[in-house]
Order: sequence, then structure tokens, then C-alpha cells
Amino acid sequence: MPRRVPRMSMRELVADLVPDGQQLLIGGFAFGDPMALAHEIVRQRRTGLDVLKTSGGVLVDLLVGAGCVAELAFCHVWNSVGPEPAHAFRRAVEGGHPNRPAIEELSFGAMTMGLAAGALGLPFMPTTPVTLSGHDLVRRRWPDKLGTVTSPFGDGELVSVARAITPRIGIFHVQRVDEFGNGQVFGPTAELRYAIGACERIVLVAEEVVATEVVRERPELTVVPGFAVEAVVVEPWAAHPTDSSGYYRRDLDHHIDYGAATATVEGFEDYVRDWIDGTDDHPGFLARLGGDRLAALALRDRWW
Amino acid sequence: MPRRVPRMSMRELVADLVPDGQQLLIGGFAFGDPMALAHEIVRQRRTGLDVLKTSGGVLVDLLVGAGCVAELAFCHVWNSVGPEPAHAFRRAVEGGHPNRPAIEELSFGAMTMGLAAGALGLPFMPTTPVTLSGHDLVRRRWPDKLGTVTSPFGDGELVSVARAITPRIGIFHVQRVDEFGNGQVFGPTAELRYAIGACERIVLVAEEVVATEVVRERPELTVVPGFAVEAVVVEPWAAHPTDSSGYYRRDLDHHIDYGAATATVEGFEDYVRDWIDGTDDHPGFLARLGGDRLAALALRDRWW
Amino acid sequence: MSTVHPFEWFLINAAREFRDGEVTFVGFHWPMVAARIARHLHAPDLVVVYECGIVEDRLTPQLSTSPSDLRAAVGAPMCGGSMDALYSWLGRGRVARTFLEAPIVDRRGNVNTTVVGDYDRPTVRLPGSGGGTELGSLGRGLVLLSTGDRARAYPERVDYVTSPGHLSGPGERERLGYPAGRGPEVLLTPLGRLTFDSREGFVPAALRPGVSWQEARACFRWLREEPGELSELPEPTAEEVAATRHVLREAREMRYRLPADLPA
Amino acid sequence: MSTVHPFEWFLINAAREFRDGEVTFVGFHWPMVAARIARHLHAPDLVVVYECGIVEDRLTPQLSTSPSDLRAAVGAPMCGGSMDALYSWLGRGRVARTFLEAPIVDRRGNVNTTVVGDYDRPTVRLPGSGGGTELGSLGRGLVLLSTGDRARAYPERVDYVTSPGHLSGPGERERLGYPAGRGPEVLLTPLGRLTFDSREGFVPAALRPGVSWQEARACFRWLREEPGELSELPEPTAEEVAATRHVLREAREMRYRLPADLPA
Repeated sequence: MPRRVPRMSMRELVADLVPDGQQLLIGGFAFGDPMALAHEIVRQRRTGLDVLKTSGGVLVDLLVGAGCVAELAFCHVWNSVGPEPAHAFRRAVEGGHPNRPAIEELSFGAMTMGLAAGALGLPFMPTTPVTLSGHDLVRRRWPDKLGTVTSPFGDGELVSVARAITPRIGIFHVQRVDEFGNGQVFGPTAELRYAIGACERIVLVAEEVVATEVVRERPELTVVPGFAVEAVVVEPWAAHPTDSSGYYRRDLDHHIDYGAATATVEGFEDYVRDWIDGTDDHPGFLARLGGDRLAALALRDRWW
Repeated sequence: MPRRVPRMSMRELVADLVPDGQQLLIGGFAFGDPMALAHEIVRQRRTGLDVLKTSGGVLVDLLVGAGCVAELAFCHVWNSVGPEPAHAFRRAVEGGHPNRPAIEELSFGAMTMGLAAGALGLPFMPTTPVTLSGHDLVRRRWPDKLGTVTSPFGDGELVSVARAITPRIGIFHVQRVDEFGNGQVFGPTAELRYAIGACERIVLVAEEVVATEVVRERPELTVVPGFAVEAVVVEPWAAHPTDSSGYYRRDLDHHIDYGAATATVEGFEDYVRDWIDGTDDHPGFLARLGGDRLAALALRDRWW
Repeated sequence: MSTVHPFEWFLINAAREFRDGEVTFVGFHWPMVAARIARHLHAPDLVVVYECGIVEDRLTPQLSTSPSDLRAAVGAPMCGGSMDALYSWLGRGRVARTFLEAPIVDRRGNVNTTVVGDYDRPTVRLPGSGGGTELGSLGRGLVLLSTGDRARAYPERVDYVTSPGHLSGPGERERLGYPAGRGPEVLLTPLGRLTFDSREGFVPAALRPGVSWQEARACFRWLREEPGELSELPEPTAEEVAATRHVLREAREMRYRLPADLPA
Repeated sequence: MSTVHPFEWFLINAAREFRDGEVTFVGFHWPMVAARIARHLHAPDLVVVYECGIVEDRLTPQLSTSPSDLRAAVGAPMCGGSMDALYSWLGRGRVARTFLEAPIVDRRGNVNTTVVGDYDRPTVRLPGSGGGTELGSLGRGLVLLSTGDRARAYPERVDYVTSPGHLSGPGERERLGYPAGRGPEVLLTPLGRLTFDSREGFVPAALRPGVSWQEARACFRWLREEPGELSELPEPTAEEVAATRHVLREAREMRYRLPADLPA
């Protein structure tokens, strides 16, 4: 049998592996966003982070609003329910409050390909034609994010390519993991398989640990082999208020409430005080949400 | 609900969609090889086919030995049990009996990437460095199978690229399918997901049809959406003597027996007479194998 | 039936753009709502794909709030990934029709969902592209949906090309390596349905009854003289209105922000 | 224990090349048998990956006949695809050690599994590459296994480079864009263990006891003068012999072709 993977708490993960200034890719695509990680990053008042995230969502909005982020690469940042504006992100980018992160943008197709190149050990991947789009023309931090090569075949057409992205560390939400670190995901995977593979170091945040035989009954669901995983945090409901296939639905009310609460700086600070600093850890956050809310969102009886 | 996908028999598939001279990619990687398709191609005495197959196996050996193949692109051709020599393939390539197919070779990594490029609608994909390898130097039918581009990033390194492969039609073994053509596979997928996507027309050979709700309980197992599938043949044990995850094991004895039988031209002809022409169709082939043999290979009670 | 609100008109006409049985790439927001309306009406066999890899080929129990709201995956026949959706299905051309919301769209169908004003000091920061860039770049049969009824939603040229339309003019896409035969074809707005003309850009093919050429021109400022004959969009049917109101009730339950003056 | 057959010697020494706990890419045939022997001995925590996407991290109930024999997937923690195996794991460098069978291998570790003689009119047509090319091109810690004990298995230069070794000489891989730090390091044969020297090519690091320098030189014809001191491979232990014979019995049951003179 292979080696067991180390377990740590979310607090230890942030304390040990996410120091100020750390570059990290955070997994999730408006589902499976590890919000419990973001909360803990805020609790520990990290600053200067270099964050990569395909779908920004409320996770990035929160980190930016709390002043944790110095650099940010993304495909979009939004609150997908409503849609509510991503107020904190807008305040930061439009008005520099609390700070104006240095940003870089890629389309989702191009970021998928850049991460795929990183995962596959290749220097680049061909991608969506984007020449003369905004992504092509605006480069602030990554002058080489996109390039063009001439095809060696046919009539020598121009081909847009996305440069390999290889984040220093990646932290990903998965539904379940075994003691060896094999991580499994239900539902759509968006760019997840490639994003994981692209990262130099890989940490999983899992809803639960299951017996390894449970994982081995469905080896097709494994999105990352345990041998590539450095550590695991087990944190039920870690993706709330985003959704987790087979475990719980997106919490629409919390998305809306977050949007309403964070429309002002004061409201944002109140939210952090009440929901993050005031809850100590993720079980505390869940206690504040309340068992009835969780029960209404839970799906475990349905897809299991 | 979407449209239902047409069902046809194996006989109809070969009669209607695999005329003499047809270019076709046949799926499978020494598991999930649709041997029942090969048998029917031999029964109908197709000639001049342009066959693409990553892992040649006994399937390609049989088609070549029966004189069905004029052109062949592959990664390897072997009988992986023993290993027995691929006698018919060797006779054809070494001695031109019954004919010498025009061949082209790619490494498995490069063919995976060429198929991926085809599937993804991209002109090429970067691949394994292969410069000055045999695959790079020997090009008989596909002068442009591989090329080199200069990376637009960093220090301008040379990058090997595999040209997109887009076969006219692809026929693939899957374990199960629903009435809408959604095809599901258990176990490793090798290059399958990309090979399917690369083909202009897609036909599935399934072990069984299951209720669409069964498919929808495990949407992660779907390797091709029904909307891309043109027709389905339902043929239990279609991959025998290769294996089919969760359904049956590789038949080692039949691999060995095939190797022994086909060591001579006469033996090859006897094999075709007894196992293919003499069995009329795949149920006939299975009857010849016998229920005890099938029972010994069956796995349905294990992984299900 | 009661008076049809312009927003209902818009959604009904958006729904009419869907074709039954077609594989259709549906982007965030009103395209999702319109697809659901179409599924209740003339397109029950619609096959919708989303950028995260979901295939949605029948009516889901609940309306999703976004393509990544996994309510869209309930009962899905396939859950793949973004490589499948954006490349194998969209880029490879297996998708027949594509719907993208275009809150700010210019004469040549370039869509801006990124910034208004200067990129580094924006007047308004919008969410960014997600897969919207791919829909503009690669989508076959691309229909743009905009609820805008003012000129500011339709500049001559957008500040930032998030989703490439026909860029600066005819032939530019092809010259730059964009695949042939793609790019926006229809722009549907509350004022009417515009189609793309490679010389003139988007021009009205039919207006909503009651909308004058002057009103259209005040919104789409690149328009020139009034054409001799101008079609009107057909009146909504009772079934269309009922389906639309049904789906809008679902949208309200699912916390969609709806026009304030929409009847409840 | 009874006399150890040279083939058993070969497998025992091949098994010794595996390191416990390492992620190891195992190619077709004797590498698979050697990995299984190693797992019974010093490497129970070996993590094996195969080109079709299987992760095999514990003793499977049965020995597989090939990496695509799905007996290798029984109890697997992951079944992915070839993109995972050949690129994400091998190419990206997550694999620490790589084993490739090399029936014909030249001085610089170039492996031929394609043709002997002219490509178009071959004397012997071999199976071709499969993923073997990638193992030579990308594999870290590459160990080549050859059962050959005659010079024809070890030409100065192979007729066809199926799996690139160090090509024609030092620096050529790097110049052509091959990743740094890859390429064959060890060549294990029934005569002994050879390691790669960038100037001389493969040279014996240790011979099997009883094999003389002359015998080695008759096989590896590029060798020059006998070194002052030449190690011998350590004698097999009783445990090694027992494990090897156990796995060879399994191999026989699984229809592996074994040397005719091997004790049953």
C-alpha cells in the first residue's frame, strides 16, 4: 500500500502553507469553491497573496475586500446569484479600497489551456483565437500569457497559444478523499483536473474521508492520485455557500445576503466580524448558519 | 428530452458505414477492442480500408491477415498475451502476404495528442519531444504528422507538435449506452475520450443498453454525449477476447490460441473459416466459445 | 392576457431563437432563462451545454442561477469539463447555436463584460469574460442577448473586447486565424431583432411593434436611413406569455434580479 | 535453494532497481514482472502507473499480462487516461523512476522495438512503440531491461530509434528540446548492470558473478579495456529467489512465454 497523506486543520494549512505573499491557485468554478479556506485566510489576516482563480466568485470578492490580495489572475469575478455585483472587488479595482490588486485576465478557455499545459509538462497549448481581444491587448503582470505561433502544417495559419501556468501551490475542494490522498469529485469538473495537475504542490480540502475501498469502487471519479497530494484538510461544508455535487446545493440566500451586506465598506466589515472573525473556525460558521439551513441545502440522500 | 439515436446491427453497420476503402478509426487500447466489428468486417470481406488504431492488437492482426487493410496508422501491433508474435501483421509487413499495407506510426503520446487536437478543434498539440526518433524520421503517408515550432515564450525552445487527426468515422466499444446514445465507460480510458471527439462521425458498439436514468446517476462516466453519436450497435461480449472493465476479463487462452493458430497462413485461414465465417454473427462466435468459457471470464457480479 | 411587459417581450423573442433538438451553448443569465422558456414551448428536445461541462438535455427540476449552479446538472446525461465544453463541443463545431448575454455590445458585435472606461482606472468594473470570449470567438450560430434600451449599451466600439465579434470590419477575423463561419449573427434586444450585415454591422431585421425607427436609431446610433420596409416581430402568443411568466416566477424564487416594474 | 537460473538472476536484479514508495512508470512485460517481485520484497509501497491511466498501488489479485490487461485495474485508486499517465505524471515529472523493456538497445540507450533492417522491407517487424517513445523521451530515472545475452541485442546503433536514449552523443537531447535530466540511466541485462557514461555510453557497473569481462565485451562490443576493479552483483537472497519463483509461477499461469529451460 502507498504512503498515508498528512492531515492538517484548516488553521494549520493557512498558518503553514499560506504565508503572506504566497502564490496560490484556489480551485472551484463557482461550485466547489473552498470558502472555508478563504474565511481562514481572512481570519489569519494574510496580506500580499498572489491568487489565481478561474471563477472569482464571492471567494475572491471576500479575499480582495479583506485586503489579503496583492496580485490576482482570473477569468471573472462575480456573485453569480442575482447576479449581485461583486461589491468589494469593484471597490478595490475601481477605487483602490482597501488596496488595488495588480490584476491579469484570461478567458476561461485560455486559462484552461494554460493550466493544461502546466499539468501536462508542456510549454504551451493552442487556444481559442483571441487576437485583438482585450485579453490579448491588455497585459499587466504576465506579458507572455498569450502568444502566437505559425502552424508548421497546411497554409501556415496563425495559432494563438496560452503559456503554461504552474502555480507554486494549489488548494482544491473535493468531495471525498481516502487516507492515501486520492481525491474524488462528482459532477462536472470544469478545469479542475488540469488546474490540480498544473500546481507544484497540491493540497485537498475534502468534505469527508472515506475508506479507501469506497474510492477504489469508483476509480473513474479520482481527479488526482494520492501520490501527487501533499496534505489533506477534512472540512465538511467547506464550499458553502457554493455547491458541492451530491453533497449540498448552492445557498442562494447566503449569496444574496453576502451581496447585500457587502454593498458598503461598513457592511463588509460587519460581515467579516460576524461571519468570519466571530465564528473562530468553519464549524463555528456552520453553527451560525444553523442546522435548519444546512438541512435544507443537504443532498446526501439524493445522489448517493 | 433529446432525440433517440438509431440502433443497427453489426451487419448493418459494416454494410452501411464501412464500405471498401473507408477510412475509420477503431477504438480500444488492448482492452475494449471491438473484435465483433473486426469479425464482421472480415465476414463481409471488406478491402482497401484505411484503418487508424492506437493499439493494434489481435484486431489489427486479424484485419491485416484477412486482406481488409490497405492503409494503417498505429502505435503498435502485437498480441499482448505471451506475448505471442502478431503473425499475420508480420507476414504482411515483412513478406507482403496477403498484401503490404501502407503504414504510418506514431508514439502513443503523440497519437493521443494528435487525436486530442482533432477533438478540440485545434490545428495541433504540443507533444513528446521526438526529434530524430524513428517516428520523426520515417514518414510514408503522413508527411505532416509531426512538426516543430519555436516557442514564442522564454528562450525560444523547439517544441514538437502533433498535427490534428480527424478520422472520417470512428467506431468505439463502450460498456453501456442509453437510448439517446450517451456512452459510458468504466475503468481507464487511455486516449478514448479524445479519439471519440476527433472523429467526424461516431458510432458506438455497446455491451448493453440501460435505462437513461442509470446513465444519469453516474454522469461522470459518460465519455461521449449522445448528441455526437450517429448510431449504436448493441453487441454483448463485443470486445472478446480483449477485456471490458466491469464486464469481463481478457481471455488469455483465446489470445494464445489465436497466436498459435495464426502462425501459418493455413492456420490463419482455418481460424477465419472456423471462428468468423463459420459463426455467422457474434452470437454464433460466442456459442462456439461456449457458456463455460464466458462464465469463467464474466465479471458482472464483481464490479457492479 | 394582461399587457406584455417589454422585458417579457424580450424573453419571448429570445426564446424564439432556440431551435428544437439543436445542440446549443448557453451562457450565463437571460440566455438560460430564455432556453428554459423555449423548452416549455417549441423546443422540448433542446440540448443545452454549459462551459463547466454539463449537458442539460431536459427540463431540470429547478432553474439554475448560473451555468455552474449544479441544479443544472441534476439528471444530466454527462458531466465533463471545460475542455469538453469549450473545445470539443464549441470549438470543434458540434454546437449548432450559441447564446451569449451582451450587456454592452458594439456595432460589429464585439461584447464588453470587462470594464467601462480605462482598464486600470475603470469607471465601472464588470465581471470579466469567463467563457464568454470563447463563445464570441468560436460559437456557431451566435445570438447575442441584450436588455439594453439606451445608446450607452450600444457604443460604436466597446472599450474592451471581452468576446470578439466581427472586430473592426469584414475579413478581420479570418485574417487573424479565427475559424470561418463563426461570429455573432443575431442581436436580440427589447427594441427588436438585429442581424449582422458585414458592411453596416448590426441592423434591425424586425422591431417590436410600437418601436419606431427613430427610437431604434436613438439606441443604435450607427443606423442610417430608414429602410423602405421594416418587419415587426410577431405578437406573443398566449402560450408564450404563460411559459415566460411561469419561468419568471421560478427566476424570482431563485433570487434572480428582475425589472422592478415587472408584474409579480 | 536450487541453482538460480540466469533469467531468475536477471529478474531479481531488475526487482532491486525499484525503490519503495516511489511513483514508478512501468512498461510492458518483464518490467511488470520485476515490479511485482519487488512489491513482494523491499517495495510493498511501490506506486506503479501505466500508460492507459491506471494507478496500481498495491498487490493486485492477479499478475497482468500487459499494462492494458485490466487485472491491473482491480482495486485501483484511480483510472484516468493516457494524457494523465504520459504527460501529467511522466512528462510533468511526478514519476520518479521509469522501467522500459529494451530487446534491442544501442550503446547510447536508444531502444528499437520497431524494425530490424530496412523500414519498408524489414527483416523482422517488431510491435512498434506504444508509449515506449515517451518513456525514453520523458521518463525520469529510466532503467532499461533486456534479456539479451548476445551482441545482436546490443548494436552500436539501432536501426530505428523507437525510444530515444541519448541519441548520437552528449548534449544532443538538450539541443533538440528534450527535457533536461531524463534519458536512460541503467541498463540491466543477464550479464550485469550497466550505467550510462556520457562519453562511453553504457558500461558495466557490476557483472553477474561468473561473467567475465571477455563475455561482457563479446556482447557489448563498444567496451574497451577491462577496468582495474569491477564489482559483482550481490548474490540473491533466499527471499529474493522465493519471491521470484512465486511470481514466475503466476506468470506461467497467466500464459507468459518463459525460457524453456526454466525450472517449473
